[in-house]
Amino acid sequence: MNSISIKELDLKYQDAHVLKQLNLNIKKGEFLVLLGSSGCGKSTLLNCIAGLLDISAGQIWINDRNVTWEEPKDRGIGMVFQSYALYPQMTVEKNLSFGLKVKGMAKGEIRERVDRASKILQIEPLLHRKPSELSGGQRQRVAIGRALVRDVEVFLFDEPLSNLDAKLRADLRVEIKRLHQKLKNTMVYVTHDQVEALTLADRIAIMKNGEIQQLSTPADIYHKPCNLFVAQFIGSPSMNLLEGRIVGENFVYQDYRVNLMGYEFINQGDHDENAFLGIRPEHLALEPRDGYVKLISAKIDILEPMGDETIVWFDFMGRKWSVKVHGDHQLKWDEDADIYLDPKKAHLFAKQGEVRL
Amino acid sequence: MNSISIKELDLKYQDAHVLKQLNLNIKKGEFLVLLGSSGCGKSTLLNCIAGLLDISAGQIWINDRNVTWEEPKDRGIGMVFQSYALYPQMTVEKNLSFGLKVKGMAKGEIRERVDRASKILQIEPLLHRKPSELSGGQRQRVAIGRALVRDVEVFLFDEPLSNLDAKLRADLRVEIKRLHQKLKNTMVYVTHDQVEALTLADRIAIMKNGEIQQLSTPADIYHKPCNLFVAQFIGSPSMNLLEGRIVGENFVYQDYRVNLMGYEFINQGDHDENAFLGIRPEHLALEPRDGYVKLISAKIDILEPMGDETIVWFDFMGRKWSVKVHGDHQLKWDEDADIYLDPKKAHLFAKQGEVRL
Amino acid sequence: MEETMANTAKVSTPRRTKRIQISSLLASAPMAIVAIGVFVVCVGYSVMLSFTKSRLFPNFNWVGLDQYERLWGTSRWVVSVENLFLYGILFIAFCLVSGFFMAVFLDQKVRFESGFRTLFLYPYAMSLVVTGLVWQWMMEPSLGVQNVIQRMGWESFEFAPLVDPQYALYGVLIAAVWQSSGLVMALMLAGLRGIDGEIWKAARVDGIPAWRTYLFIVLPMMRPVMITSVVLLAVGVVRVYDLIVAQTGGGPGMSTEMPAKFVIDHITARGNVGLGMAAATMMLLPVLLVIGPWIYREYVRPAKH
Amino acid sequence: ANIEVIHWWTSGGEQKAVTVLAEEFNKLGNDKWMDTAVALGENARALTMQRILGGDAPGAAQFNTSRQFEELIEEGLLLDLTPVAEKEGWTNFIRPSSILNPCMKDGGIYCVPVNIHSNQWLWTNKKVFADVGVKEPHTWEEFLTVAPKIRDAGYIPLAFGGQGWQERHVFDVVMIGVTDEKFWNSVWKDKDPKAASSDKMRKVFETFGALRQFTDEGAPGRNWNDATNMVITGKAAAQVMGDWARGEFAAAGKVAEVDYGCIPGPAKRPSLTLGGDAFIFPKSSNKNLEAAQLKLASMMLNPTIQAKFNNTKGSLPVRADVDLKVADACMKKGLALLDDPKATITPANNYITEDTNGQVQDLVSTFWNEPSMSVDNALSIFKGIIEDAE
Amino acid sequence: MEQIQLTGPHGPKPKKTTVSRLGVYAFLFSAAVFFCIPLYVMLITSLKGMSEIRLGELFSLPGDPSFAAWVKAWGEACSGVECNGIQTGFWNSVKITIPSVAISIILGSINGYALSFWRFKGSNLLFGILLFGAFVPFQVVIFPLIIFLREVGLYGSLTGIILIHTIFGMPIMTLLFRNYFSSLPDELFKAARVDGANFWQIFFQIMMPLSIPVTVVAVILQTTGIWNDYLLGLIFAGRENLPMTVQLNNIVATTFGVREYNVNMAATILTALVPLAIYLLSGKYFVRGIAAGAVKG
Ligand SMILES: Nc1ncnc2c1ncn2[C@@H]1O[C@H](COP(=O)(O)OP(=O)(O)OP(=O)(O)O)[C@@H](O)[C@H]1O
Ligand SMILES: Nc1ncnc2c1ncn2[C@@H]1O[C@H](COP(=O)(O)OP(=O)(O)OP(=O)(O)O)[C@@H](O)[C@H]1O
Ligand SMILES: [Mg+2]
Ligand SMILES: [Mg+2]
Repeated sequence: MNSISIKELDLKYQDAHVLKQLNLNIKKGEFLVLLGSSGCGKSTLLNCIAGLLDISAGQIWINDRNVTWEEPKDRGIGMVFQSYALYPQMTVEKNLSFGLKVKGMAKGEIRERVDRASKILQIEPLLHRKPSELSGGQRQRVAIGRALVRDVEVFLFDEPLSNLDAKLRADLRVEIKRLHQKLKNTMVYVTHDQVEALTLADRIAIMKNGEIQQLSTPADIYHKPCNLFVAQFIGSPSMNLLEGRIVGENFVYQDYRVNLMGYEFINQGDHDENAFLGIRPEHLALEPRDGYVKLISAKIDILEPMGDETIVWFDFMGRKWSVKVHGDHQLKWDEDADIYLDPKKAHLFAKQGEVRL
Repeated sequence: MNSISIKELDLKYQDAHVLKQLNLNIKKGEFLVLLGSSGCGKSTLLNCIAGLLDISAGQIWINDRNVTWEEPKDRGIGMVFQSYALYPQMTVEKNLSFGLKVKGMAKGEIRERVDRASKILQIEPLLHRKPSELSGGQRQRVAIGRALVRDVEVFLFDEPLSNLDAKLRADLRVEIKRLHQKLKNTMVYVTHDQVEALTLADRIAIMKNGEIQQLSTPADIYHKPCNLFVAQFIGSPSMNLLEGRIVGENFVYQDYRVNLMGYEFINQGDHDENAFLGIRPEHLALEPRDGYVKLISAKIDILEPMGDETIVWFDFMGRKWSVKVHGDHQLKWDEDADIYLDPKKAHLFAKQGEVRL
Repeated sequence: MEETMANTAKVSTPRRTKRIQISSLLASAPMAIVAIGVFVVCVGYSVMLSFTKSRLFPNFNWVGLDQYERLWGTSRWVVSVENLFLYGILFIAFCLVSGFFMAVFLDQKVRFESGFRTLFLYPYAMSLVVTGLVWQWMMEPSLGVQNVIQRMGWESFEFAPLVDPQYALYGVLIAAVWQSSGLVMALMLAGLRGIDGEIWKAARVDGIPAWRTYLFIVLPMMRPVMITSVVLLAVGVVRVYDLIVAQTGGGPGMSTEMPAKFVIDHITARGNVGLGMAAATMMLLPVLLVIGPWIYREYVRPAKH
Repeated sequence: ANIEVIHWWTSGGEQKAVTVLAEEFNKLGNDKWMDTAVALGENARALTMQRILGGDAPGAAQFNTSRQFEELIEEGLLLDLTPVAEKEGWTNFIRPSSILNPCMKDGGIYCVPVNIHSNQWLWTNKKVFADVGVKEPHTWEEFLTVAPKIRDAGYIPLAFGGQGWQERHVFDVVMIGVTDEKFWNSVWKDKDPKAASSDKMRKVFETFGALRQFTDEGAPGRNWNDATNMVITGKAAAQVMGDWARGEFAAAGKVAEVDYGCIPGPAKRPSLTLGGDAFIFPKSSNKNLEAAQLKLASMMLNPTIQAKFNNTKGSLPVRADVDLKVADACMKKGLALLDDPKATITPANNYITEDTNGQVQDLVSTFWNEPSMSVDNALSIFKGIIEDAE
Repeated sequence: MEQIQLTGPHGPKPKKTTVSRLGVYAFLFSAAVFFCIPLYVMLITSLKGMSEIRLGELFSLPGDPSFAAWVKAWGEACSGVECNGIQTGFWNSVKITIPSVAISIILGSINGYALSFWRFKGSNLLFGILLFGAFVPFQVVIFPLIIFLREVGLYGSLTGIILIHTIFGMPIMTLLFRNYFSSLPDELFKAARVDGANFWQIFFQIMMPLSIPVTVVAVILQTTGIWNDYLLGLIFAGRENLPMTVQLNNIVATTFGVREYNVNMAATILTALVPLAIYLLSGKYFVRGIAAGAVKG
């Protein structure tokens, strides 16, 4: 059963066609993350679902009801914004109860809901403060609370964590995840932070220029990106790329050839075409391992120690290559190192059309 | 030889004592990162070094010259700001050259310097644009360029990347590192992002409430935090903590005891006191390994897949515990799992004073 | 593409492309009525009168462009228009400059800032009628400043612009600037306070002297404030009447006559509404030509980002 | 019904005078005078017009005896006072007839003149003339010969107020002084362009222009009373002003023909243009109001009220059978001239519209303030104005 | 903690009174003098007797200060038959100003709100026309307005004059509020809509409480304008409601009468007191409000 269903959605501004014939079905209780770079139309899509933007064509169904023409309040959604959008002049309690009061709900019921939400979010001691007296994280929680009290089926989040600092972001991420496991609502979550997307999502929709590139589980997206854009977009540092040609079982570039034994092609059979070979930094190694093949040896350009692991950067055929190694590795800048790769973990993309092979 | 030397620096605002008798020596060519949470006085310290704030007591030496009373422009420093602070109505070229022109430098010399800086930063094609026509990353580079053309010994950065999105931040981080390796200037870099601190710094100064808690290399800070605050502050997710008692060779909590064989105490000898045991998520394992001891078995609370690795969260004695495992690990929510730890990688802090034991 | 189009046909397209709440239309009704009823219909009516031979009262005896012919043959009108341009340009320029300087100096963390601010601002509370009268006195040669300073021993001191047709307009200008520059100061001060503090720090590190920072960096950043100030001042310029009547009555001779005064004199005391309206229409023209495009560019065309 | 009266009598003496009218009217019982005073004639008149246009006409409103309200009569907006006028015989006792003329249109009478002011006076400070040792001038030629001497003696020969209406006022006085009634009428009444560009007219402009050199630098923008004050205090020798200036001398405690002199219209044959104030009564559908309006109109011409009012205001009554207690030497001079039909001249604004009047004022003012403007130029503009006048 | 002995420059930089600092104060004080002189002249003149004024010593202190002129201006000066000073018009002015200011601000803020958050087709054009209206000298439309008010039966009434002030205040008020509301985050509005608040609920419960700073500016601009208005009040208010400025003008302006300058000045200052009081009371909110409303494009 679909909780949200978007059919042939089109959205144009005067001069820009932002969403193009977009179809998307979101299952009940699913946590769907919309991921994409800035300006790709994520917020626009979310606003369309919420009914805050007038769409140009298409339909939006929520809980099997066509809500295309409904007011936001009648769609059974709650929304959390990037800037929190708390009502600055109201206390936290008022912020939470405003929507309910507007609806004309009984006092007792309002009280109950506010209490429940504030217990879930642990903001009870803050109920009588104003937003300006809260820290970023607390504000964010109140913003979530405002959606919570409305007791809706669908939660929409528009980059709810991007105004927070790294540490807080990590903490609240876990809290949102926990909230989802507790409430089991449908959640649609917009972000441009891939860590958030990967950790939170049941499924991720990767967007580019108003079109969905891949809609799949985080593992799929990470391990089987459907095209070069997705492959490059996900993963930090980005996937390393090599341009060459597939000849039978081998990937050939310049004088080198890499045996592709073990790679699962989508289309079986013989391949002979120009292609990109992609490999994630963590699937490269600086020492020989089982099933790994040696790629090349190169000079270490930069070392980025990150505590438990270190990223080693090389200059390789005009591109920056990165390799993730364990933090205990003793390496020195300007030294030469051998790079090994695991062909089973590699990715191949056709040069033409840039789709996965 | 010290490039910057801060002696007994005190800074008070009307109501707040922000920096307290602070001493800090920064070596020539060193990349020093000031790390701390919001409001701890990082920017204040940086502004004192730059001469943008009037200090209350103490001295500041730059390149063995007492510059306590000098104007910012005479201190031989360049500064890069969080909001970039580019002059909005001037082209990039003017932005870079304005300070030099004001100084009365010869045209040819200005041209040369601007050319050099823009080559280093690869902003040559942008020279005739205005800041509003640049992307965030490009603006940041121009801001660095403005410091670069001044040909100074010391670079000061105040959270130069925190206005950028995650991907760009990672890219520019590498560029700044490369710049440092190329220029070999002294750099003082303020951030509250520990990844930046760990990857960039030669040494990190961790600040809290206007005092430096630990000043050491990233590896030291990460592997040998000098107190509980530093231990908790660095690492993501935070270090897991257990409260208990050291009795001889063992750490005892409730009915459990962990053998501490292999832990390097700072003070040798017998220990018998209340203490915290800390262990980083990546030093825990969910399967038995060499040298690891079993801690407990617990139910999996949350799974955070991050592509190459997954963070597993447990509820353990009222605290959230996290374990970092490889991304290929197949785990399920709500299952029980055994947790093993490596005592050599553990950290012990006295309950009294919270310093490392 | 063709196929997808066929598929989409099943998915209905919203009929109503906009969901406007009735109340929002209702709330905009007064604005619509005023904008159209007053500023379109009434102005149109007045423009129509300019093609009639209306005397004391509006009537509709059409005379074509006669009134305009007479208007541009009237030296008082021509002088008024010239005066308005000179006055308007100088007034706006002086107000901006002095307002900016006052704001800059007040921005130097001075003591008694709020005291100074109130002092600079209070003339704005005085009606122009009064402003004109007081300044008339002060510029009167045998009573005012000139007399006082001459008696203090500086015999050759001269400051009596109002009695000289060549300088009278500048006398009016002084009073007008006195009255309005405080408002500009307040606007500019607000603008200064809104500028990112890091810009200042960057300029200090670059070693740019404060005055250059203000002039070359901060001032260009205050474009929005400037625009607001110019709009407010320009509204006052076009309408300038009270001050003239109170301070000079348009004299000496025609030297401080203004178009608004021309219009009012003709539709009241002189009982020639047709001519007055022709003059009024001519006044609207530059407004339409100069301000119109600006309004269009700034407010009508752009959609909210 | 109560009757609202719009007028511009807001200064000291004027207020007292209007209060006489109000109190006397209220004494008649039933109806009350509702006062709406608005400073400055042009403002008050404009208000009346706008109120009529807005359908909220006052019961009565002050105008000058001139063509200012001609259009109101033509539009049929004013109450026809003919029945009362005929009954009371206004045409018989109101003198001179020029003061009633503007009220009449096609045989009907539409306004009530209440007072007369004469314009052509040269007020002098006797002490100054004695001091300089010259005689007071009785023609403009004489003035121009004595003025340099006065100036050389350190006095300002002519106290002048440089406001448009004052400049125009002096111009008219000069015009009558150097020409005659016939010429006056051919310009203003017959609007004869030839007269308007004749040598006589040239003489007028030349004489008027010659006066510039005898004023002081502070003249522009000066109020008339400040100029009068210059004569009173002996800074200046003389001022051209209407008979209302008398009040200033009186207020300063000066005695007519002792401390100060008054010379009627410096001219070979002195004559006066007579202006005055008149009330109009807008038509209304309210019969009670109409009755009150007629009552007020009639009352304003009542001889005792005329006496009381004009005594207070310092102006001349519109009828002869009135006892003027306050008449001093100067006022008596005026009254004497008033009784001589040949010495009274109809003012220009009885013949020309306010629009034309304004154009003339603009021209005079420009001419006065721009010495570089040639007489030829001024004459040709003047001719154009007179040609276009209606 | 042992204190290290520091040699050489240490601690805060010694403050020197620099030339530029002196220059700043010199500028400010001379500007202040320039701004004060007219007020000074008005004040001392109002305290002098007429005979002293005739001496022409504009700047000299009154030899025998007296408040007689003030008393007269307030309660005794005549304007025509009635001699009650300017106090007669005071309450009329209050009656006109308060509702006019309130209504024009309410309408302006509603307009600004609708223009910022509830655009409809043509709303920008309407606003453009309205803004153009700010530049239309009101004399231009005086005749049609008189006729219009006559037709709806409001000419010469309190309602009529309030309506007129509202009309002429609307352009600038709308501009002010529109700019302010445009600077508020769009998300706030969206959040309220998701919460189910309707047009008016969002306006009154969310937007209004947030617009205090601009409202202060609006109150100041409008009060100054309306309180000092003479012409509109005279024409549209009707006999019963003539504002204080009409009396003030009757006292100050005269063609043939004698001028009592001391009373003029006293009356003038008295009339200006209300807007001045509002300036002083609003103080720093004014600048703050301008920053919030007028400055943003
Ligand atoms: N009101 C508008 N008028 C015209 N274009 C708009 C408008 N709002 C957004 N756009 C354009 O639509 C595109 C999508 O915008 P949207 O806000 O959905 O991006 P986003 O994916 O949310 O980006 P971000 O991560 O920066 O929030 C952008 O190119 C933007 O410029
Ligand atoms: N002008 C000031 N007046 C009073 N207190 C101030 C002022 N500027 C900063 N502070 C206070 O000084 C402390 C340190 O501020 P600082 O800006 O140095 O923090 P920070 O470490 O840079 O924080 P962040 O990461 O948020 O930039 C804060 O508690 C702040 O409130
Ligand atoms: Mg977005
Ligand atoms: Mg900071």
